[in-house]
This record gives sequence, C-alpha cells and structure tokens, in this order.
Amino acid sequence: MRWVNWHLSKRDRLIAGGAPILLLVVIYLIMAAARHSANPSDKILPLPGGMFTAMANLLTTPDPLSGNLVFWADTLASLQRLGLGLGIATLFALVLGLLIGALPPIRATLSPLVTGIAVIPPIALLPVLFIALGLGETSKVVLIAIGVAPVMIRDIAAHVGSLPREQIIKAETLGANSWQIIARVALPQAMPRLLQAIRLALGPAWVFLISAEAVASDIGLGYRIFLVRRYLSMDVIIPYVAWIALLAILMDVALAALSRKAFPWAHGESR
Amino acid sequence: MRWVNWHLSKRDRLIAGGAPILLLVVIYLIMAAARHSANPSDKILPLPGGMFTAMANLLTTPDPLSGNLVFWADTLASLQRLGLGLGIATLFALVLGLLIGALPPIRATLSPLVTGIAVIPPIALLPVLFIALGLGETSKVVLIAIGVAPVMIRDIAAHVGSLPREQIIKAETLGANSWQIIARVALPQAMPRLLQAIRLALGPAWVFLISAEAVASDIGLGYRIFLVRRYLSMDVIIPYVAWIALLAILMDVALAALSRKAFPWAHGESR
Amino acid sequence: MSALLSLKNVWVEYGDKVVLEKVNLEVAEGAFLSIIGPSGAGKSSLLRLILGQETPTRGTILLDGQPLKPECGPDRGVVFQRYSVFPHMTVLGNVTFGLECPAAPFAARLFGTARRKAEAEATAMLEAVGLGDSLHLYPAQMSGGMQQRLAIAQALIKRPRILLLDEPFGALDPGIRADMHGLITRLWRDYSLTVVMVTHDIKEAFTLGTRVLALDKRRHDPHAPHRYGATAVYDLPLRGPPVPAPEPETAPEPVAATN
Amino acid sequence: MSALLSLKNVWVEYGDKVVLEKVNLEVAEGAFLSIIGPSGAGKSSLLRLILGQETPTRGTILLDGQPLKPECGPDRGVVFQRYSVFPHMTVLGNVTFGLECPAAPFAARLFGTARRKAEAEATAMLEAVGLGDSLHLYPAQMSGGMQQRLAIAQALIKRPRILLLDEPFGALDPGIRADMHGLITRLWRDYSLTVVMVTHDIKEAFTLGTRVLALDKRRHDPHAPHRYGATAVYDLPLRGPPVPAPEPETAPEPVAATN
Amino acid sequence: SGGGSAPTEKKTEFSIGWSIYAGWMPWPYAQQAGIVKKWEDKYHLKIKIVQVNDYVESINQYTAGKLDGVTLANMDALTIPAAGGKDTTAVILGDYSNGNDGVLLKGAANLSAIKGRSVNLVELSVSHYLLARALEKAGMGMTDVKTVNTADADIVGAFASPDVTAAVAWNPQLSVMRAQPGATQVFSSADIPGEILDLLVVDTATLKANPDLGKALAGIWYDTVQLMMKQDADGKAARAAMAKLAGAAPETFDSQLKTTFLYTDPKAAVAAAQSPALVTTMTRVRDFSFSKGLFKGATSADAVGIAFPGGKTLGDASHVTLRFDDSFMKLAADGKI
Ligand SMILES: Nc1ncnc2c1ncn2[C@@H]1O[C@H](COP(=O)(O)OP(=O)(O)OP(=O)(O)O)[C@@H](O)[C@H]1O
Ligand SMILES: Nc1ncnc2c1ncn2[C@@H]1O[C@H](COP(=O)(O)OP(=O)(O)OP(=O)(O)O)[C@@H](O)[C@H]1O
Ligand SMILES: [Mg+2]
Ligand SMILES: [Mg+2]
Repeated sequence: MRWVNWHLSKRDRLIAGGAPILLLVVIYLIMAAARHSANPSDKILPLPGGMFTAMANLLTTPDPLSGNLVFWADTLASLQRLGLGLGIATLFALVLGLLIGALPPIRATLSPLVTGIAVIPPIALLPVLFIALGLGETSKVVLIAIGVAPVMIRDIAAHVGSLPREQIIKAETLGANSWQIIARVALPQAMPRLLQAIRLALGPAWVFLISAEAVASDIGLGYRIFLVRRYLSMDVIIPYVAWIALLAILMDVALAALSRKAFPWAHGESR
Repeated sequence: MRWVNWHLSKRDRLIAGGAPILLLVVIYLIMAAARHSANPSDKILPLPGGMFTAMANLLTTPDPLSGNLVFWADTLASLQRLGLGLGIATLFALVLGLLIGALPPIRATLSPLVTGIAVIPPIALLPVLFIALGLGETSKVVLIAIGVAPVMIRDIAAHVGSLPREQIIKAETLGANSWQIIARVALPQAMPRLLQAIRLALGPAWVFLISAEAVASDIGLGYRIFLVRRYLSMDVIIPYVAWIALLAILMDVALAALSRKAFPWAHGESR
Repeated sequence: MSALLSLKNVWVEYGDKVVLEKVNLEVAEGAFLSIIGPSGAGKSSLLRLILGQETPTRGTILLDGQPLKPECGPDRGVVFQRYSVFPHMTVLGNVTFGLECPAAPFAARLFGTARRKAEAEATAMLEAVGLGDSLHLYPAQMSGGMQQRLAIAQALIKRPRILLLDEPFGALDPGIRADMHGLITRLWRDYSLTVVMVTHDIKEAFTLGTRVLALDKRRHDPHAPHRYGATAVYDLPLRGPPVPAPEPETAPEPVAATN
Repeated sequence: MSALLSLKNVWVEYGDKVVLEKVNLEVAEGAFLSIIGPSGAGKSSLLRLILGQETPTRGTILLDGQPLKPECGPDRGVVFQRYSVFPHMTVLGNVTFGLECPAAPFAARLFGTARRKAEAEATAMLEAVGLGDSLHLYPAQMSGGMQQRLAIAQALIKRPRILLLDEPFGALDPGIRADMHGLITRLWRDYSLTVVMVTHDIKEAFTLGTRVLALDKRRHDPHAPHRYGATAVYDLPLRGPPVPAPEPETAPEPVAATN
Repeated sequence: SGGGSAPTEKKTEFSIGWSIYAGWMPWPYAQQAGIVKKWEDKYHLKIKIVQVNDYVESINQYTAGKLDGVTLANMDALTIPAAGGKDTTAVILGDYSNGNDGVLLKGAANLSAIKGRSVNLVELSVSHYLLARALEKAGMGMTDVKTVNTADADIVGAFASPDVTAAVAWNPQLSVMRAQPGATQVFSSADIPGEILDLLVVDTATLKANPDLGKALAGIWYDTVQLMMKQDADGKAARAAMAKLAGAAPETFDSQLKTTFLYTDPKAAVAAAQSPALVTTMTRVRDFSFSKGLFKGATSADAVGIAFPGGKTLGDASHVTLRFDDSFMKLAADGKI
C-alpha cells in the first residue's frame, strides 16, 4: 500500500508518536548519566532525581511575596499574562484581519503599517515600551500581544482576501452590505483559520512571555527560569520548560478539538 | 459603492498606506520635541539630528575587529545569520512539512514531536544551546532555525494535509506513487504557501537573531543594539530598528513579487 | 418598452486573447433569454459582465439606461456554473441568508418571529427544489445535484429583477429538471423577472426562452486561434409566451407568495 | 467470463442516514455500464466505492475476485463530477503527468526525447478533446467545459482498465458532446476498457452503454426520509454492441496508438 | 572539572571569555594591540579572547567547560562555578569596585528612603549583595524592600520608566542611570571597598597541566594595565581604544576607571590576595550567598571550600572548589615571567 494511504489505527498513532519523544528522553538520560559518572555534581544535564528534588522544593516552598507555593504562583502569573496577551492579539487579529482582508481601502491604509510592525523586533524597542507603559503587567501583556498579533493579523487577512470572489458576489446579489459580508461570510470562514493561527502563535507567545518576564519581573515561569539560569540550575529549568511545553500542548490539543467541534464544515471530507 | 468593492488606484493606495506611517512619525517628532524642551539631554526619544549624528558616526567609523565600517559590518553579519537560519528553517519546513502533510505514518510519528518543539520556548534553553553548539555562528543560526521552523513546518503540513482528497486519488489513478504525489502534486502547491510562511516568519526570525546576538556575539545589528542599550543610546537603536524594518520589508516585498511571478496559477482570479 | 440591459460594442480580452468581440445586445424587461454556444465561447464571461464581476475591455453596458456599476446588487441574482454556495452555512442557512440581509442591515441576523418567518419561507423554497429533507446538512455533505438545487433556491428566494443562470440544471436528472423548469417558469411569470440563462440543452433553451442567442466565433484563423472572439451569431426571438414545461406528477406545490 | 468487479450486499451509511442499501452488482470485463438515477441517490458514492476512496459500511467489493484495497491504482481512471484537475499544471502538464508517472518513478519527470514523445501524445489527446489551442493555459484560465474536457483527456490518456465517469459530459455543448461520445466509444472498443458512467442524459445512457443501471430508493418513508437507501431498481442489459455515436464532420482524428 | 570531560592533558590552545565592564576592557585591548600575541609567542600558546555579550552566559559557558577561563566577580565565582563543583582558580585579582556599583533612588537623597520601595536589580548578583550590605549598614534588612529581577541590559530603560524609583546597578549602566533627572546615588561600592572583586579565573585542572597559561595571562594583564594607566599619549590612546570596544565615549570610560581600583602593580595585588581582609570579605559573601539559597542542597555555608594563599582555607577543606592563587601575580611582581 502507498504511504499516502497508509492510515494508522489510533493505537499505532500513539505508539508512533510516542516513540521519537521517548527516544529523545532515553538519549538525554544516557548523556546525563555519562556526564554524572564523570562529574557527580554536573549541573548541565541533571538526572531525574535531581530534577525531582528541585521541583519538590519549589512545589512545597511558599513564595515569599504571595504566600502561594512558588511553582503554582509562577504558573498562575504566567498563564494570566499569556492569556491576556494572546486574547488581545486574537481580538486584533480577528478585527483587523477581517477588515484588511475584506475591505480594499482599509487594506491599502493599514496593510503597510501592519507589515511594518510585524517586522520590527519588539524586544529591540523595550525602553520605549517601558516609558510608555511602565514596568508592570501591562508592558508584559503588550509585549506578547505586539509580538504575536501582526503575524496573526496578516494570516487572517490573507485568508479572508483569498475567499473565492464568487462568494462575495453571491452575497452581494443576496443583498448583503459590506458589514454583512464581513459578519456572515468572512468572519465564520475565518474562525477555523483563527484557531489555527492561535495554535501556531502559542510557541512565539511563550517566547515573548519569557522574554518579558526575563526583563523585569518578580514572579512567573520565565522569571524563575532566568533567575536560576544564573546558576545554571538546569534541574529547575528543564522541568519548567517541560511544564511549559505540556501546558502549551494541552492548549494546542484543546484548540484543535474546539475547531473540529465548532466548525464541522471546515473539517469534513471534501468531495 | 460598497467598501468591499472599492478598489483604490495605485497612487491612492500609496497615499493611503503612507498616511498612518507618516502620522506615527509626526507624533514621534512632537513627543520627542516636547521631551527635549523639558530636558535637552533626553536620551529616550532622540531628535532626528541626534540620530543623524550617531548614525553618521557608525557609518564612517571602522569596526575595530573587522576593519569594515561598523554599520555595514553589522548589517552583513546579521544578514548572513538571518539568511542561513531562515534558509535552514525553510528547507526543514519544506521537507518535513511535505512528509508530515502527505504521509500519514510520518505524520503520526513526527507531528507530536514537531508540536512539542514548536511550543518549547527556545529562549528558555539558550544556555543548553550555547553549551551544545558553542558561541560561534552555529548557535545563532540554529536559534533562528529552531525558533521559526516549527511554525513553518506545521503551516506547510496543514496546507498539504488539506489538499483536496480528489487530487490525491486522481494522481493515484494516473499511476503516481507516494514520492511522485509529493514531488508533483504536493510540493508545487505548497510552494506559494511556503513563500507566504517565510514572509510571516521574517518578524520572528529577526527577534531570534537579535536575542542570539544579545547573548553571545561581537558583531551584528542585534549586538550593537544591546551594546548601546547599556547607555540608553536610543539615537542608535531607533535608526538600527528602522533599518531592520526596512530590510525586512524589502524581503517581504521581494518574496511577494517572487510568488506572483513564479506561481501565477496561485494568484490568478479564481472563477 | 425600452431595453432593461444593453451591451454596446462590448469586447472581452485577456492579453492578446480575444474572448468576446463586438457584442451588441438589448435585453427587454421581462425577457427570458437563453444563451447557447460551444464550450469556451464566452457565455460565462458574458454573465460575469452583466454581474459587474468583470469590466469589458472595450464598449459599454447600460442597466436601465445607466452605465453599469462595477459591483452587484440584489437586483441581480445568479447561479454560477460551478454552483458555489456558502460552505459554512447549512442548507437552510444558505437560503435564509438572502432574507436576513435586507431585513437586518446591522444585526446581520434575524431573531424570534422574524427568523421563524424567514426560515419558513426558505423551507418552502427548499421543498420546491426537493431539498426539504436536507435542511440541516452542510454543502460538503450533499451530492453535486443537491448543491446545484441549493444554489437555485438561494437565488430564487430573492426574486431578483434580473436572474442570471449559468447551466443551472446541468447536474440534475430529467425528473427533477422538469420540476425546476416548472418552478422557474412560474416565478418568472408571477414576478415578471428578466432571466438570462446559459444552457447546453437546446431543447431547454427553446422551451423556456422567449429568445435564444447563440454565441460563437464568426471567423477562425487556424494559425492564430486566439485572434478572433465570439459574438452573437444567431439571435432568434421566439414568438408568444414560452410553452411551460409539463407539470410532472410528482411536482411540489408552487412556492410563490409566502411573503 | 467471470465478473471483473463485484459488489456483494454493499451498504453506505452516514450516521443514521442510509445512502446505499443492499447493492449487489457484477460488472463483466469490457462492459459499458451506464448508471442513472435521481440527484442524491448515491451514484457518485458508488463510484467512490469502486475507486477505493470510500469503504462500504457493510458488504464486500471484489476486483478480479480479490477484495478491493482501500486505495486506487492506475488500473482505474476517473473523471469526477466536479471535474477536478491540477490547478498548478498547465493543460499540457495535466495530461503529460499521467505518462510521466510510470516512466519516471524516481525523477517524477521526463526529459529530452522521452518528454517530447509524451508531450506529443498528450497534445494529440488534447486535440481530440478540442483543447489543442489551449495547451499552455492554467485551469483557472479555462471555461467550465474546457476543464471538463481536460479531465476527460487526463483520464483517457492512461487507457485504464476500468474507467469511472461521473457526468463527464454535463458541461459540454451538443457538438462537442458528440465528439466526446465518438472518442470514448472508440477507445472503449480499441482497448477493451470497462467503463462505468454516471449520466443524467437517458439517451446518452442507452446510446453508449451495454447495460443501464438505475439507482433509486425502493421505499420512501415521508416521516423518516433517511431510513431507506437507494439500490439498483432496474438493471437492463442491452443486447448487441452499442450504436456508436455518428462521426461528426468536424471530429478530430482518433488519438489511439501513438504509444 | 565541572565541564564533564576533564582537560588535564597538556594543550596549547585556550579560550578566555570576557564581557563588557570597565575592569575587564584590558583583555580585548591586549588582543587588539598585539600584547596577547607577544605572550603567545613567548610561551608557544594560542589564547583566544572571546567576547560574550551577556555576562551570565559567559560564566555559564565557563562552567560548562566551553571556556578555559573567564572574567567575573568574586561572588559569582563562588556561587556559579565553585558552588557547581567546578574547581576554579583565581589567577589574577584585577581590581575592586570602588564606586562602580551603586544604589540609586529617585526623589530622595538618603538611603533610609528606600524602605518599602520596589528595587529593580539583577537578583542574586553583586548588586543584590551590595543592596544587602547597604541595608545592613543603614540598620535595615532585606525584608524592608521588595526586589524585582531586571536584566542588566534593560535596567537603564527600566529606570527611565516613571514607576521605577529605586535600582541597583553597575557600570556602565550605573553612570547613565545616575545622569537621569531626579536620580541620586545613595550608596556605592566605594562604601565597602575591597568587597566586590573582579577576577580572572581559570579551570584548576587546566592550569595545573599548563602552568604556562597562568604565566602568559599574568604577563598580558600587567603589560596592558601598565600601558593604559600611563598618563601619556600611549596611555590615552589605549584608554580610548578600550572605550570604543566598550561602546562608550572616552570621557565616560575614564570616569568609570576612576571608580575602579585597578591593581596595576602586581605587588599590590599579591598583598591584597594575602591580606586577611580577603578572608573576611569572602566569609561575608558566602554567608550572603548561602542565605539566598545559592549553595544548592548544602546544609551549611561551609559546604563550598575556599582556599587562600598560604594554605588558609574557609569552609570544607576536603571540598575546595575556589582557590585564590597568588603565584602568578608573584612571578609577575618578581619579573620572573
Ligand atoms: N458526509 C455526509 N454526511 C451525510 N450525508 C452525506 C455525506 N456525504 C454524502 N451524503 C449523502 O449521500 C447521498 C448520495 O450522494 P451522491 O453524491 O452519491 O449522490 P449522486 O447520486 O451522485 O447525486 P447527484 O446526481 O446529485 O450527483 C446524498 O443524499 C448526500 O446527502
Ligand atoms: N484569465 C484568463 N486568461 C486567459 N483566458 C481566459 C481567462 N479567463 C477566461 N479565459 C478564456 O475565456 C474564454 C471564455 O470562457 P467562458 O467561461 O466564458 O466560456 P463559456 O462559454 O462559459 O464555456 P463553457 O460552456 O465551457 O462554460 C475561454 O476560452 C477561456 O479560455
Ligand atoms: Mg461557462
Ligand atoms: Mg453525483
């Protein structure tokens, strides 16, 4: 049977998908064990035991500031910032993406600006951001939003812009004005793409969150990572990064499921 | 006339697109002037004159390490890294994106891994990256590649995976094996999307380049920005960022033009 | 009666390929114009011109004596050759949309009784095209012929002044096709629509139309096949009202006048 | 002669919607089977089953006495109802592709003389379907009927053992349709293909086919319209070879035997 | 060694990492001015002087064994490589910060006003130590302020933001921040002279196997600092070149040098290394570090052993990972290199 047609069963998919990840874990363990046998206090590739101790410590120590347990306090703070930043970015992507994609005058006006913002690395202009927004939560949330929104806006705009022209004309013959075309034709068809765009933005969003928390912060997963990076405490960094990856993968899976559930027409077999 | 149908002339598009950018520049100038009238030695929002002097200095001073003029040496070093990083990412996106998108067994095996890598913020693992790859060019190029490739891979894979099933079946009835389906059906149709993915990846790629140069480098646009940030020399940072934006926009425009030129079938009016 | 629609010396060219040349056409209000012609002659292009989707490279098009704006409104309805419906709306949603647009310019949706009324009207129309059983399917779950009927229902529910049909019955079996003939004839008469229909079925063209237009190339240069475009080679006004298609036994009740 | 293709008690269901029920069918090698039936009856679904694109919810399908693999090979050729061609290949590329695949399993492309030979063969086929003037157009630049003819040429150039046609001539004008009838009949006879063709044109079904199958629902429950699926309600073997369509004056030379 | 593979064998190629700081600029200048080459030729070695833009990353790279030596502060030498089990030798005691680190307040002229404020600083760095010492001297404790970790590259921009009113930083950032309207320096390392030391450290095993490396480094260092401190045109040119390498104006760099107590004379450096004050300083530093939890898993501040010239040790003598070695400076003082 051709590979293009070789559909695996659910169980086989799990096995196949797990294998490379397991392999990486095993390679890591072997390398870590080798380094530890050479230098028992090696910090760069900690053994599971070491990570376990370090994490147990963070899971049981209360944070001096909030009184909550450090690990959960970090998680909560980061998720809040991420949620707000991604939420704002999504909102912008939807509104501007639809307007830019559907309305030529808006496209002409805003598209160069969005492209410009998209290609300006926001971390290069952090000082300006600080002056404008201070050093508090706002600047972190805004950094995430500015970091991921332009790509999302451009993605949605391109998707809306490539809707078949027949659909727009059909809507016009049905008496739709520009607003109705946006609300009833472009918006619903942009939604699955928006969810896909959020999924693709998750990775960059975490990058910007961590960068923001590295710059100035007193709590958060990125704060902790950058604090202990000073001491090359990979026994904290690796579990934290794994935890971030797990959270992000859960969000990814949830978004994919939401898309299939909410927009069945976009996932059915085409005929 | 409805806004959806209001197509502007080329000249009007230029005016409309330039207006908001001009507006931002004017706002900046007003704010800078206000700050300077309050504190003539303000460093945060430099006046054009100050930026001009600072840049003239960098444009005429030779770099002590390489002997070339600082500004051009920085530009060249950064562009080289960016080109290599983006090139590698593009290659991976194309090969893995095609395989994951077209072949279910590969999809089952690699898709979870790619998702995992996509959501791990590479910035958090910078120490590991630099330790594994050293402080040379490799680590910077790899950071860019790791930073942008997963999003691109997933984008291409999703695009290839959503090619109409009829096309695959049609190709099979024409005697195509999996390889031929990938090479002749999936690959060419993925190309315009790949160019679009590169365009969207330009912004993040610059972010990763600058992050890498901030940590370990002695030349490059990002190095210079982080070097002078210690002195809050916004008179250098702002022109550098503007230069980065200009370079990125030129690349963006070139890629868009390339796509229209090389893949006319993907840009023609649909009927 | 002056012409509702008039094309004067209209040309359509793509690069150096001439598709339509020197097309002159006057369509009177209330006419049922059938257009026939070989594949690739430019029939669909002609409909696109009337829709405002494309502009002629040369010549002018007048609607009600005014130059045609390059955009389309609810005065025109269309069934495209590749029956395109909205993939994200159910069958019922696709048809109700046309009723919601004028009624809810801001909300873009109807609610409550207004919605139920619109849905009832849409359901009646869908029953007339034989899709009464499939109200809640998405287009991707339907057969080609069902999608085509949906596109027809979607266009007809608006009762547009000018109805543009591009091979509307091509994917239908003879039984359902006869039903559709009956339906369209009835609506055409009851609402005095003006219909422009492209078809490959000569019998259909003559049975339904009050006038048959044949598009084809007048000249053909075998060494430069693109140099000559198609134009109206025959224009046959048929006398008298068109013979309505025989009412088939299984025909549904006419939909008319629910609004 | 034992059956080339046999369906035994085949059902197709979507959720609780029954589309095909208890379909039993034996197709002999060399047959020309016409399938007719109302829109939405399941004709395209039946073709998808034979293609291996879908698997039946119940029952078995045998090809040459072997259970059908759930994938398709070059032994079957297809023209889909919504004539899908490769949008990124030119007309010539679309047709040449089928010749390149078996000849260049690794390069996936032909070069030099081999390429010129393949292109000559493809051009001959394209001239037979009347697209000789449009070799370098992309599908998006062609009319509906031209795309349909391209899809036909693409399938015919492979001379597949089993040819599956889903309303292949629906978008063609009578003149070109007659040419196509001639072409397909000739290829069917010369290469002893087995053809399964869905059509809405009853005359076409009887003219071309050696056997006509009517798919429809046997029972219909108005309160539960989805509970009953369609099955073969008539199966008429026509005696003698089919009457070939009259050779039209403008018919191109037969393409056959360039390879 | 902490780098995993112990480079105990003799080798001829070494890399020394540095990052931008007034007291470390002699290293890249020595490279540029050919002084490194001179000593390379003398001892038949190759020494690569590698710039790492990010200070922490330069130490990480050293700890991971990618660099044979690195420039760092005494506290970081203790808490990062030494606490991480990497046996490290301080070959050169370059200078101590004599005002290069400072505590800044906005809208107040006195340290006591810091009470209750949020202080932006690089947590767990010498800045943190300086703050702790400042609070101690003013009769306060760490609980009297709230610290916000701020990256050293961003602290200038952060301090320009109106909602930041207190910060601790080092030069060159410090001088820029101090110049901002309304900012006052209320405490500096000049108030605790000799406690913040800037060192060049080398992996102990590498040094043992290649003593010539220590000699060459000492030679390079004293050649360079003596050249730069000359009050003639050569000295001025050297300082100007260093300023350029640091991305600063010559005047700025000169003012930073004023707050850096450079041990230009090897004899002074040897004396400082042998002085009991160094033991006191290191005791303070390690107690502070231990209190901040920087000795991973250790139950007492004695867990990390520190050796001083003359066989004195502090903490666990069987587990010495930080050694102050005056032998190479002594050789330089005696002109034996
Ligand atoms: N995913 C699906 N979910 C529910 N019903 C489906 C789905 N796919 C197909 N169907 C139903 O299957 C039936 C048969 O479709 P098919 O395309 O085979 O019809 P057909 O005989 O080819 O009709 P036509 O002549 O209009 O092309 C239709 O009634 C359709 O609604
Ligand atoms: N973008 C384009 N570039 C070049 N030629 C084009 C383009 N678009 C359309 N054409 C040509 O215009 C001609 C008319 O197309 P049109 O769709 O109007 O034909 P038609 O009469 O509707 O045919 P059919 O009966 O097959 O639908 C075709 O020959 C087609 O090749
Ligand atoms: Mg057409
Ligand atoms: Mg069908």
